[in-house]
Parts: sequence; C-alpha cells; structure tokens
Amino acid sequence: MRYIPNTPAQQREMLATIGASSVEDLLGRIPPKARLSRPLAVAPAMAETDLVRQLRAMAGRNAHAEACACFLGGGSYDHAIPSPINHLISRGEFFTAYTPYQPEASQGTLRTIFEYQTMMAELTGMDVANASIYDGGSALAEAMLMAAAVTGRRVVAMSGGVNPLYRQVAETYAEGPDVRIASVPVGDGGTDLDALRRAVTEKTAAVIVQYPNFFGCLEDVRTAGEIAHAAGALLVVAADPVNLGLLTPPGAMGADIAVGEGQGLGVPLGFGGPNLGVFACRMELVRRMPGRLVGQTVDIEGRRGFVLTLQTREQHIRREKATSNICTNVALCALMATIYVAILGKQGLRRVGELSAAKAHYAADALAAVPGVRLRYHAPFFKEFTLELPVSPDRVVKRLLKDRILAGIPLKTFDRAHRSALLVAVTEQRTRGEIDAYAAALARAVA
Amino acid sequence: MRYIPNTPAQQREMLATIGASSVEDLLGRIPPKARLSRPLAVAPAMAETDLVRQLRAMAGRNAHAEACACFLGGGSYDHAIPSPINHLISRGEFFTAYTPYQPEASQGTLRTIFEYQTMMAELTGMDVANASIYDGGSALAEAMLMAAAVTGRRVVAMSGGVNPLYRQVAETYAEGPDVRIASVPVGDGGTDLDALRRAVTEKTAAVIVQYPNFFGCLEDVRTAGEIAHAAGALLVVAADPVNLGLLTPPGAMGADIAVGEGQGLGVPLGFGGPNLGVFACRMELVRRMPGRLVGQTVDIEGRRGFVLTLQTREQHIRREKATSNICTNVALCALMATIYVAILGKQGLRRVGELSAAKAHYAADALAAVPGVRLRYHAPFFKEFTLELPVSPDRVVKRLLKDRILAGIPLKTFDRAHRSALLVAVTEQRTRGEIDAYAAALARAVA
Amino acid sequence: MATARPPYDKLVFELSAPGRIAHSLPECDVPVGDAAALLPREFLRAAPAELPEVSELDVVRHYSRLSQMNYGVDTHFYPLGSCTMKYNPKVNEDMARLDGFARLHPLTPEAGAQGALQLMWELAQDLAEVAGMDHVSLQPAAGAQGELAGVLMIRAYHLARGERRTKVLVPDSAHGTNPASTALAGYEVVQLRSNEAGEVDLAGLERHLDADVAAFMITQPNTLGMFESRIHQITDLCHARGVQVYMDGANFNAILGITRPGDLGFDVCHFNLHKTFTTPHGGGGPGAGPVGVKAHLAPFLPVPVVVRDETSGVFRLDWKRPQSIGKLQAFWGNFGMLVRAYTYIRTMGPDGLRAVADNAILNANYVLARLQSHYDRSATGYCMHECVVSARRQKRHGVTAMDIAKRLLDLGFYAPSTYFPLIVEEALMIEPTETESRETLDDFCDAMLQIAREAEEDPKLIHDAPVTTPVRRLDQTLAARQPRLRWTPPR
Amino acid sequence: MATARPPYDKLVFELSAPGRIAHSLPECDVPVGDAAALLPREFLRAAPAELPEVSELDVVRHYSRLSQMNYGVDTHFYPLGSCTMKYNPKVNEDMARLDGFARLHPLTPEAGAQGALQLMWELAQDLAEVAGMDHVSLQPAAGAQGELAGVLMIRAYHLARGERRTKVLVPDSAHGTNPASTALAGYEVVQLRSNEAGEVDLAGLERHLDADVAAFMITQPNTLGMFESRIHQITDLCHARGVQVYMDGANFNAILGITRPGDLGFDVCHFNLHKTFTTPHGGGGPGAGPVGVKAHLAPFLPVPVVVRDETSGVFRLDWKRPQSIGKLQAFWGNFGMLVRAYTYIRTMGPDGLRAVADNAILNANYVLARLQSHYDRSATGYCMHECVVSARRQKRHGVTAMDIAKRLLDLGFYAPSTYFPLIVEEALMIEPTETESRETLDDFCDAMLQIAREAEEDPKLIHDAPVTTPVRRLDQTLAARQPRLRWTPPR
Ligand SMILES: Cc1ncc(COP(=O)(O)O)c(C=O)c1O
Ligand SMILES: Cc1ncc(COP(=O)(O)O)c(C=O)c1O
Repeated sequence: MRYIPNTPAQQREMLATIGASSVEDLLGRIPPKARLSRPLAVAPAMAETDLVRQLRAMAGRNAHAEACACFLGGGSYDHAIPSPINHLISRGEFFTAYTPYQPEASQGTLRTIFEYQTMMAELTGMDVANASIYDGGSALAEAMLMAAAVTGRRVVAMSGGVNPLYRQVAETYAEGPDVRIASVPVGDGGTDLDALRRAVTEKTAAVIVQYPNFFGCLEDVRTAGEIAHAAGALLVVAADPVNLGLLTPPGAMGADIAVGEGQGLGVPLGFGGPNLGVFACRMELVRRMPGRLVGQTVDIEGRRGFVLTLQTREQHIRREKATSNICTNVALCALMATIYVAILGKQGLRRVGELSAAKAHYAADALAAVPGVRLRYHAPFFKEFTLELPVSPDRVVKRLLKDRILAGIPLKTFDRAHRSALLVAVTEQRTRGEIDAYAAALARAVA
Repeated sequence: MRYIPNTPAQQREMLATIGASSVEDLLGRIPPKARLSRPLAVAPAMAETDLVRQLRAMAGRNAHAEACACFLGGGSYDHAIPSPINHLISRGEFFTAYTPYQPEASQGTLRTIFEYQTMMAELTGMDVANASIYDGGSALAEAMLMAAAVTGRRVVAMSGGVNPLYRQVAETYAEGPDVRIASVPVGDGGTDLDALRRAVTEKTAAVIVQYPNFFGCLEDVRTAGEIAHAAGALLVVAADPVNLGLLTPPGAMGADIAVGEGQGLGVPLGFGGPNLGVFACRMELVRRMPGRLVGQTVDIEGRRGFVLTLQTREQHIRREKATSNICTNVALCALMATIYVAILGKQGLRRVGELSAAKAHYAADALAAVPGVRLRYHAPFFKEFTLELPVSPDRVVKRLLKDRILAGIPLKTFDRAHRSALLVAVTEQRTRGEIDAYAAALARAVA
Repeated sequence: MATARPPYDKLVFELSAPGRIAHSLPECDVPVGDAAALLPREFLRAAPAELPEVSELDVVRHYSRLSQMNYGVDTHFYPLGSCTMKYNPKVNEDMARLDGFARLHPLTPEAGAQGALQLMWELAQDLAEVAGMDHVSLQPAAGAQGELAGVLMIRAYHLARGERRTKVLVPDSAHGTNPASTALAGYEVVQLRSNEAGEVDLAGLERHLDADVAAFMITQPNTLGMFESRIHQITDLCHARGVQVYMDGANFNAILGITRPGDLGFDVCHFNLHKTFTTPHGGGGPGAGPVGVKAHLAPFLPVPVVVRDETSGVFRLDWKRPQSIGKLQAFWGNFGMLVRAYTYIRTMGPDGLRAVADNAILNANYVLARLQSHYDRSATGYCMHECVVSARRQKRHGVTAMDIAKRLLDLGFYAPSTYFPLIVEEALMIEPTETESRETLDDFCDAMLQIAREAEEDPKLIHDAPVTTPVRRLDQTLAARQPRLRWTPPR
Repeated sequence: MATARPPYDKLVFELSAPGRIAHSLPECDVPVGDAAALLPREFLRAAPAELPEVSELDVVRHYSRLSQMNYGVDTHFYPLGSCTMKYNPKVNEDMARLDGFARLHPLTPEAGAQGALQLMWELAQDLAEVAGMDHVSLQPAAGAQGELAGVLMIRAYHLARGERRTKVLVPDSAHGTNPASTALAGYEVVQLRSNEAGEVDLAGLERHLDADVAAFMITQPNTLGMFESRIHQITDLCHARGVQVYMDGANFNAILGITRPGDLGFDVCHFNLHKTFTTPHGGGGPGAGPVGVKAHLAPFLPVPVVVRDETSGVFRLDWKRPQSIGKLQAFWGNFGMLVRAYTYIRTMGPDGLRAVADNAILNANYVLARLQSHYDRSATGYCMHECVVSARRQKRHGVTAMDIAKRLLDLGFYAPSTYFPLIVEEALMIEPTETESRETLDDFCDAMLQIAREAEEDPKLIHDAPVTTPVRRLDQTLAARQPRLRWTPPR
C-alpha cells in the first residue's frame, strides 16, 4: 500500500515496543458485538492506471465549459482563470497545511489571508473582510443571523431578487434561531421598493438585496439602504466581487454587511463547489462577525508578523456562544482569489467587468432579436440577463446542448411563475462567434 | 506586457540614471544599415484565453496515447508515469534553476543528480553514470567517440540490431572525428556473431550492440563482449533502463560503456523529446567520460554536500580538448527518472518488466495467430517484437488508426528489406482488452 | 546546526507599481459601446479599487516565497491531533483537475452531468457502507456544517412526531463546533461532565436524559483518542428515552472497517473528508462534511438528493422532498473534494481502508509508548488513532504545552494540537496518522524526549523557541487590542 | 536579521525500508506464465538492483524538501550572465502538458500528428524570420548541438564545393562550447585574440583568414555584452575569403526585433530556446538549440525536415535529403520545449518581442550605471542585455569574484556568472533580463555596493559567506581527488 509506509517487520517491532502482540490487542476496548465481521462492501482496490482511466471516462461524460460554450450563471460563472493560480496554490506548503494555529510556521498562509482580507475590503468597499465562509449562500445566511444578533430583532426583509438558492440556505439557517424571512417582490427586474417600505418595520433586523440581482438587473441599493436604516435595520448586500472592479461597491451604497460568492475570482466551476463565501462588514460590527480573522502584529524581535486574532468570537473558544459554528472554511479558494486579484489587478479586474458587460449586452441584443424571444425586464443589467422564450426553455436547453451550447438556466425550477424564462450569463471568455452561433441555434430551436 | 514589469515612468527614471534619453540611445553601436526597419513578421500577440483555445485545438488533432491504444516503441515507450513526478518536478526551485554552478544554493539539484547517478549505475550494473546526455541516440554516439578516444582507434563495429535512428546520429557524430562505422548484420533476430568476429580487428575501437535490440530481441551480449575484448576493443551496450529492473544488466555481461534512452523512466512521450540519454561506464574510464558529474564532499563545517566535479573533462574548462561539447543536458528529465525509480523502487521496476514481458508475449501470440501474420524472428524477445504482415504495414497502420489503435512501426522507412515488417511494443499499460481488440482489427485489416 | 536564510517580508501591495500588469485579456470583439455607455453612471465605481499592480513574475515569486514560510504535510511531519494530517495523494489532484469535473457548471442540464452525478451517487453509497448508515448527504461544506445538518434533521424528526424537545447533551470534552452547531440549530446546550477516564459518565448521562433532551452528541473515539467502550449502553439508554444519538466522525480514521457508527447505535454521523479521506486542508479549507443518517431520518435530508433511476440507470437531483431541512450551501456540495475522496476510496479498497485504521492505531500507540516515560498520559489503556499527553510535569519547570509546541518547530516538526480537549491540563494531542513511517515517528519521539530533558536542564532554550522560523513568537495581545485587519498604504 | 531553519540531510536511499512501496501497478490480466517462464534464465537479473524502497509520502516529502535547498527564478533574482534566466511563463507549462502534445509518440503516423507538425513548421518559420535566415532546423537538443549542426553544415558545404578547409577561427572570449563543438566537427580551432575593447581584432582576423579557414564563429552581442559594431566589415572580410560566418545566438535576447543575424551577414546561427524563448532551465536542461541557415546551406540541414504540402496543406517529415548532415538525436527535436517557445512567441507578438530586447538592454545598462562607481567595467560605452564587471578592485582587499558571488547568496540573490569570459580578470557577468523589475534591480545593486564596502571594511564577512544556505563553502578539491560519484550503503 503506497500510502502506508510501515512494513510487516516494522509493525512487529512497533508492537513489541508497545508490548502488544498484534493490532488486534490494541482494539480490546471495542465491544466484540460492535466489530464489523466482514470486509467493507466497497469496490476492490484499483491500480492507478486503471482508476485514472475510469475517472477520465466519467469526467468525459460531462458537458463541461471546455467542450461547450457556457452561458450559465446563476451564482457560478465561467470567468477565465490565469495559469499561475493553479501552479501556486498547488505548492505543498500551501496545499497541505492546516489552519495557521502555529503562526510562526504558517506565515505564508497568514500573509495570503491578510492580503485577501484587504482585497475583499477594497472590492466591497467595507472596512473589514473575514478569511472566508463556505460559499455565497451560507455567507448570506450568516449575514442574516449576524444582523439579527446585532439588532436583537427576528425578522429580515429579503428581496425576491436574491438568488433563490441562497434564500433556501438562509431558510435553513433561520430555522434554529427562529428568524422569519419576509419576502419582497421584484417588479420590472428590480426590487419593488414600495413593497419594501411596507415590509420593513421596527422588528426588521435587516434588508437583504442582491446586486446585480439573480435576474442580472442592477438594484437601487441606496434606496433600499435608506429604507433599512430609517427603521434601524441593517442593509445586507450580496454581490459578486468580480463585478466590483467596475461597479460601485456596496460599501459606497450604505451596506452594513456585504457578502457574495467569490467563485468568479479564479475558483474553478467545479460543479458548484468548493466555492468562496466572501463576508465583509463595517468595523463597529467586527466582534459579531463569523469566521476567522488575520491581524498584523510583531514578534519578540519587533518584526512584522501575522496571527489569527479576535478568536473569542469563534467556536473553539466561545463554544455555544460563538458568533458562528464555522471552523474549516475555504482558505485555499481564498488563496486562488488572492492570486487572481493580484494578477488582474487594478486595471484588469475593471476590464473583466467591462468586457463581460459589453459581451452580455451584445448577446442580449442578438438573442432578443430572435423572433418570439424578448428580454424579460427593462431594468439595466450587467453580465447576466433574463430572456422570455416562446417555447419551453427546458426544450431549448436540451436542443442547444447538442450544438455544444450551454444556453442558460430555465427559471421554472425555482418558480413556476418563471415558466418561460431563461437566465443567460456572459463572461469575458465568450467570443462573438460563440454568441452569434448561440443566436442562430436559438432561432432554429424556437422556429 | 505581463512579462515585462517596468512601466514607462520607471523606464524614464532608469534612463535618467543611465544618462540616456531613450533606449534608442543605447543602441548607438549597432550600424544603422543593420537595423531592422520594420516589426518582425510574426503573428500578432494573442490573449491567454485565445491562445490556449488555439493550442488545445492543435493538440486535439494529434492521435495521442490517451486517445488511442499505443503499441508504438522503437525507442520511445508508453510506460505509466506515476502522478507525483509532475507535481514534484514542477516546483519552481527545481524547474527554474540553472546548472548548479553555485553549489551552496543548488544542493537540491545536486542531491537529485547524485541519486540519479547512483540509480543508473545500479540499473546498468556499471561503476559510474553521468548526469545525463541529450538522448539515447546522442549517448550512443558519445560512447562511440569515447571508445575511439580511449583506444586510439578509428573503427567501430555496430550491430544491425542497433536502433537505426541511433545509428544515424552516430554517423553524424562520426563525421568530424572521422570514425568509420562497420555494420554487422542481424541473423534470426540477433546479431550475427560470426559476422561480428570477422568484422572485429585490431583497428576496432568498440563493438556496439543494443539489448534488447531494435527488433525487440535479446542479444548474446556476453559473446559480443568476448569478441570485442579479445581484440582490445571496448564493448558498448545500448539498453533501455526500464528493462534493467528485470534483465541482466550490461555491466554483468562485459560492457565497458552502457548507454540508453531513459524516456521510459517517467518522461512523457512528448513527440520524441526531450528524452533522457543515460551514460555509464567503468570507473577506469571516468576521466574520458562526456557530460557532468556530481560528487560528494564536505563543507567547511564538515557537513555532507555535493558539487559538480571532474570538470576538467568539460568544455567550459577544456574547451576544444573537452571530452564532449555538451553543456546544457536534460537534468529535469533525469529528475523525472530519479523520482520514477524512487517510486517504482526495487520491486516495482522489476514488476514493470514482468508485466510488459507478459503482455508482449500474450500480444505476440494473439497477433501471430491472425491468418497470414507471423513473428519475423525466432530469437527470444522482451517487450517488443517484429511481425511479418501479408499486406503493406503502412496500410494496416492507417486502417487501425481509425479504430484508435496505434498498431506499430512499419520498418520499411528504415530499410527496404523490412518492407513487410511491423515493430510492435507492449508496455504494462496495455490491457488484455486493448490487445484483443488489436488482434481483431488486424484480422479485419489483413483479410 | 541550524542554518539561516534571508528573510522575506513583503505583502503583494508593496510590490505594486502604477501601470504594471500581470494579466492578459482579449480585445473586445463585439461592437457595443463601453461600459460607461451601457450602464447608468451611479452604478460605475467613482474611484478604482486599490488593488495591486504587479507583473506575473512578481506574483509567482511572491507567492512562492510566501509558501516557503509554511510547514505542510508535504514538507514536515504534522501531528496535529484531531485533524488527521495524513498524506494527500497527488493522483487525487490530477483527477479533481480533469476538465470534465473542474470545468463543469453546477446548473448544467442533468443529461450533461451524468458522470459527476454518478460519482456523487457512488460516493454516497460507499460512505453509507463505511458508516453503517442508510443514507448520506454530500452537501455539507465541512464537519461543522455536517453537524448543523445532522442536528437540524433530528430537530425536524422530533417536530414531525409532534415533540418539542429543547436540549442537546454534549460532553465537556467535545470539540467547539459541537456546542456551536447545536446552539445554531436552536437547542439549549447542556454540557456533560466526563468521568475521570475522560469517557461518558453513564450515571451523569442518565440523570440528564429527561423528556426535553432531543439528542446526545459524542465523538467516537472520543477526543482523548479513546474508544467509548460502553457505547451500546449509551445509545440504548438514549433510545429508550427517545433521544437521538449523534456521532462526530472527526475521528473516523480510527475505525475504518473495524466498527461502524450505525452498528454502534448512532442515528446520525458526519464525515470529514478532509481528514479521513485525504482531501487537502489547504491552509484551513475547503473540506467536505457529508452526513449519514438512519432510515427514520431520511425524509429530512437536505435537498437535492442524488438519485438513480433503477430502470434507466439515469442519475438526477431529487428536489421533491417536502420534509427536507432544505439547503446548506447554494449548490450540491464541495464536489472537488468529493472527487478526491472517491479517488482515494477506489485506490484503497476494503482491505486498504481497514489497513488505514490498523496503522493509524499502531502509530499512535507506538508514539504513546515511547513518550509515556516523560509525559503524563491523559487516559489508561491503549489509545486509538491519536493520543493525548499532558505537559503537567514540564509545567513544573515553567515549560507549557505551548512552549513545547514552539520548540518542536525548531526541531523540524509541526506541533501537536495544544489545550484540546479542555478537560486535560496542558494537553498535547498527537495524531501521527497511518501515512507516517516508523522512522519519522522515532525522530519525533526523540525530539519530544529531548525537549523533556531540556525542560529540566535548559528551559530558556524552549522559552526562546522558535528561532528557526521566519518570525519568532508573535504578540497576540497587540493583535487583539489594536486590530489591524487589512493592509493600508504607508502615509 | 537572517533566520535559521532546521537542516535536512537525507538521500532517498537513506529513507529505504525493505518491502516498503510507493508504486501501484495493475494485476497481470493476461494468461501467460511469468517472466522466468518467458525468458531464458541468463537474461534475468541474478540479484535485484539496489533501488530505494520508500512510500509515496517519503518521495513527496523528500523531493519537496530537496527543492527548498535550491534558488530558482521563481524564488530568487538569478542574474547569471549568458544564461538569460528570465521568467518562465506558467501557461507555457500548461500547453506543453496537453495530452495531445505530451502523450504523442514520435513515430505516430503523420496523419495522426498534424497538430504537432504544424506547430513545428510554424515555429521554424517564426525563428527564421526572427533571425533573418532562410531555413531553421528544430532538431538540435541544445545550443552546443546547434553549434555542432551548424559547423557540420559548413563543413558539408565546403566539401560539396570540393574544398577541404581545416580550420575554424574562434575568439578567445568565446564560450567553451564554441571551440568544443568546432573540434568535434573535425576542425582545428584557431583562437583569435580579442582587442583591448574585447571585440574582434579586425587586423588579427585578416591575418588569420587563409585558404584553410572554413568558418569564423563569434557571439553577437559578444560575451562582454557588447555589440560587435564592425560586424559588416567582419562578415564581408570573411565572405571575401570564402569563409562562412557562424553566430552563436546565446545572446539573442539583446537583438530581438532590433537586428537580425541574417542581415548582419551571418550564414548560420543557433538559438537557445531555454534562454531567449523562456523554456525552463530545469536545473541544467533540457533546452533546445534550433539552428538557422542561409539558403546555400539548406541542402545540408539535418533530416528529417518538417515540410508543408502547399496544395493539400498537409504537413510531413521530409527524409529525402541526400546532402543532409544526418541526425543529431533520435527523433525530431525537444518538442516539449518547442511547444513552450511557440506559446511564448504567440503571446508576445512582434511588439512584445521587440520590447523584450529594449527592456533587457535597459535593465543591463541600469545595473551597469549603478555599479560602475565601485566595480571596474570590462568595456566602454553602453552594453546590450548584460554587462561584465571586474572585481579587480575588490581583489586588492583579497575579495574575489567568487567571494562576492557567495556573499550575494546570503543577501538573497543568486550569483552572476563568474570568471567568464576568460579575457576579463575576476569577471562578474550580470544579466538581469527584461522580466525583472526596477525594484529588484535596485535591491541587487544595493547589495553589490554593500559588498564593495564590506570588501574594504569587513572582508571576513565575505570570506565566511555563505552562512544562510543549507551548506557552506564546499571542498571542491576533495571531491575531485577522491571522487565519490554514487551513494553506497554504509558498511
Ligand atoms: C472533533 C472535531 N469535531 C468537529 C470538527 C469540525 O470539523 P470542520 O473543521 O470540518 O468543520 C473538528 C475539526 O477540527 C474536530 O476535530
Ligand atoms: C555564449 C554561449 N554559447 C553557447 C552556450 C551553450 O548552449 P547550451 O548550454 O544550450 O548547449 C551557452 C550556454 O551557456 C552560452 O552562454
């Protein structure tokens, strides 16, 4: 067994040192009737060559973004991933280290997290960002609970423009703390602000909006913030940090907590996980924040160094009183994002936004020009938009898959009211050729 | 330009320090009429995403060993490459270092070469191995010249069983030093020893045989050695080190110099390069050896350390009197081989030989059972064998390529006398299923 | 004996030069106006984010240098107790990076994701078999989220039966996530005192098992690395009171193929694929925390559930589960980690998995046997996959568990877990794992014994440690008192 | 200021334990007897080769630890003159590892290798354009083999014209491979003394240009980093005597897009793709040394030549070249390196390549400008892509070029080339390359100036260097006197 080094001879010597005659002796405390009397019923061991062959075959059966033109979004985006990222995160010293509990032997990880926190604070326009939460959905849920804890209130007003998958996660997290989620409908692409006004009361802990929202539309975040703050509630904004190189950051629009799915920042699509939960807030709220934080300090010789800090918020110190139960986070995805942002930099990230927006608008025009197809909303959108199709979106998606086009996300799975809606995302990676081919295929499919 | 860091502002500051007003000023020594007055006519710069797309398309047009069952050999073999090799050689400290001229900052490279030298000496059964030569062909050529230098003679007797591609390289290298290569024919798969006796005279510097030879057959190396030594000539043996985990090493059969293509030791097929030229010899000959050598020594605190040694053989010291002109070698391929041998180890490398031999013999039976097809030679073979086909091997190869089978190497390209011969190699990676499918396809092709 | 290296003290922002770039982006190939023309002004950033401006070499060299400031399993023995820092096989990485997995969008039509769904389905089956459970959900992102899912399923189960139970019992030896997750699930956490052996105090348990108790959550083997031998009494006792029993599976490495939570009477357990099943820890994550349940809890599993149509053999996501606790993360789970765990299980097979547990236990007991002369044991008898010793004796010389940890860094080893479990004074929790050789264990034990001697003869040496790391001991108080949580440009 | 790290001093053989394995091989799935039954006894090893027996973690940890004992471009500034240690782009590595390239067998039928052949064909075209040559062979494995190929083509050319010329002229400033390759090609090497400026002495050249001279081989820019300004006189003079002129292209980084060997009158030149075109040096190789020639030498190019059928657009290997010098290695060239170079050229484009030369020259002159106050220059005027300074002044304090190199290691930089070219006393040959930033160059120059001060004030500090490396200065004499060239088990 290439992963188990000790040879039978060594095992015997070790048993002698222990004073046991066999490993069996060491298992004496396990009640006999608890013992498994047969080998586990899992497939027999495979040789590396055979196993690799099998897994390549399984992988080959998937319609991945290298083989198809991917217009899928909905919380996971096919942004280009610069080559150095995988090379650097794969270095064993990063890859096989644990949480930096011994800071002197973990400065590499600690420094990258400190850089990550800085980058996320810059992008979201907030004072402080944590070391990561599992994903955008759980980050939104944690923000909801944090707002409830901060305000001591039990209701949140959530826009219908929030990704329904995030909302489902929030509902799960709301169960225990008994937080009620009041829904605020979406009008012509954006949150219905009058409905929001009506929904917000002195019981409201937070107003939660997504920007751009699930349908791709840009929300009037400022007004939502004013409504929230007027009632003493917090404003929680979910935003994709990739977009924030170009878009006005939540922090500049009144957000108290900004969260988002950071997958677009160099993390592979990976069938939806692991992803990167970005979590940032105003400094006054930092001691209520979930997750790990890295801080700068000095060593006994006065040299700059970094440590995990403000840990009294965390489960390993505070146990049932912790701000969250999170322990393992997604540090390596945060490292991917850190390197991604370092590579794209001040100019590049903005350019990714410009290219995505331009191509998305070109695509929207081309697709909406197909007879019977139209844009569902008039609100301004960014890199994603919602189409209204004359035929079943499911059928269209199936049909275009044959042309190696991943056409979009039929929204009826999330809401029957969206029966004929198709959500289409366009990143800087999509070419004009791919977009034109999509339009042509769509025309055939709806004809 | 992401590979050129200095910004226009920095360039101006640097020019100021230099005391020049523009880079143009720095080019004053170049005669105007020598200056290129136009941009180079190469394709315009491509963005990373576009370029990757194009190269993936080019790569996709090749019938590679992942997409086809590869029965090709002839000096390059599809042995399995354990996963850790690529991860480890890709570490920047190995990958982007130069020849270890500053040993204190290069102990990593020096230690791996020292390990490599030890492994190659063990496998070939020789006293000492160098740090590598370009490939098996040039290693054989260097051995030929070394033998001439050692013996002061100008003729070598080369078996017809030596890979014709190696022989062509030897002929190129023989041109300058004016060494004559006398050919010794192959009988029923092995070198014609009577012909060899006749060919060897007191002018003969070396007898050169390959084992197993180009046709896959095992040679009577011992007798060839006796013939050589009786005439005061050296015995040079070319052997694939992968096989030497199982086969009797050249050193045990009288070789004075052992060379070989080490590609099978974890180096990718890579369309034939870079490969790994293995070069080993008896200790008495070491000062005539081409290429680099790493030796063990101590530092001023008495700690074990490693350095490049016996450099007075080399071009940077000896210039026109050097034993060879080689400078850059194939250190990284030697590192792949070092890690490969470390992983396969004492038992594994032997097992690779056993599996390859077993599958090759199964394949030989299965293919020779096809009506009209027969084994060309009766001599014992190892992992490669030569078939005699009733129809044009070229046609068969073309036909089977459609079934994603790389059937073998038609030998007529090397010698018209081999018009109907097909050279077939089988490694441990080939499955019984692939071999049976090959046999069935061959039956259809020759029917 | 130790050699020094030039220090590196840069942050990527400090490498920045205005206008320098490391990226390569395509030209805009569509004929539309620029963003300013496409988007209302108020949505466009007034000022650009202050991000680094560096070259690709700047990036590669910076992160390569930073990585060298870490210890990792690939470079050092990493006996961090409870974390199972075993070798992470490289072939797992190759498989996880295949385009068909790494480049697959989560919302790809199911017809285009059959390979991925099959892998998930098979992995869930295998984990269920390994745990002796009836169903497994792969969705939880880590152990803590597995705990939350498990406790929420227990909660839903009781509610479905019309029972409003309010409390969950957790031993004082439990990992912090246990009470944290339980509280997050809306339960009052009642801490159970462990007996002197560090095990569950049956009498105490019985006393606490009233009608308000929804569940009992324990770690098996427990956090002292000891197998709770009266486990059947425990689970029977709980079941008799209608109390569900949850097993924290962080220590699964100890029992693979030897015994199964399901057979021990547990109703729920989670796995840490990043511990037992070799997915890398990556400096803190990501991991994966699948949760397994008995049949009576299946209706409450998170949605969606990967199912296989028996007749067609087609795999799909089943969303129609009215009693489900809902979703834990936006998509289906940390798929990249699942690919690695699947690769590992197929590599090992039944005998290999059993050998993992045997060797993990052997290695831990070997270390314990070699150290017990100089370090106090926290429990008697053979341990399982890890052992917890106390630096009580060294403390008398003013040398704490933390001091010992720092000294180990200088001697070329990462440190054991310290001060966990809380019930052991000056705890050093050592988990060697099965992937370490006897030679490595001997080097480590020699170092531990050397430190024990140094504690008596030369404590200063230990208090000064570490001296071989890029920085020496760091001021934690300063960090917490004046939090500097982001880089700011020097003014 | 420097910190220490625990040393590691193992060889893989010293990790070995009998019976331990790191490999995984398939079961034998064919029904044939074992090797002993298939092969005559005398061909089977009597005793197994003494190879390591280790685990996969042993391997990964060992080589990870060893790698940390190196400096590389990815971790350190590496101003090794004449070696062009520029950044090696990571995307090149991804492309070279694509299955279609890395898993392609060299003897695949041409119909199944069109993508690879096209890449080679295009690369040869591009290199010909960059050099102003008519044809390029990609086969040579490295610069030295490119030299051999070039000189052999010159030889074949003369012979074809019935001329038996016997000598080749090489300046005393040439790299060692020049005379070595020339001698290997069967020529008598005549060393030409350089003039005081380190350039070709025209008068001396003219004196030596007799009817026996087959070729003149020079490096442009020369090994002092200076452009041979009278290059046209040189090539004209040679051609007037029927002498072919060979350019060693190791310094191509200096002239990309600025001037071309072909336009300077050279008949032959080689490239070092591992220098100018960013293929990694890998600790000593592999490289690639394509050779370019003018039309009159084309008939002698190595076989096979990649050609494209104009009508069908199909690529193939042309073997039918009766006057060819033959083959240099078994297959077609170091294809893996060719993929990287192709990726690089396509990434840069014409303007990018020109910017490479401009910035390489700018960086070298910047370093020279900053150092010339404390180090003697080897030549006057602006240098090209590298500069050679002399430690003559430091020598007076007993500090040699070698000492300075060692001290630089302690200050966090790899060393410049030392004692090359031979015509410069205590030579330090510094090549910054275009991929290094002004900040890095300043750090390096500051270190060099600090060392110059230390040479006067505290030479011992320098003589003791290096102290921050895994080992300190090594005993070269011992290594050569009692060669230990392989590991042997301790008896
Ligand atoms: C005993 C125990 N339980 C639970 C956890 C939490 O698991 P995770 O970090 O995957 O959330 C850990 C992790 O350290 C643990 O050791
Ligand atoms: C000037 C010069 N010529 C020739 C060579 C030899 O090239 P290679 O090492 O690729 O054989 C070198 C390499 O260092 C060199 O610097």
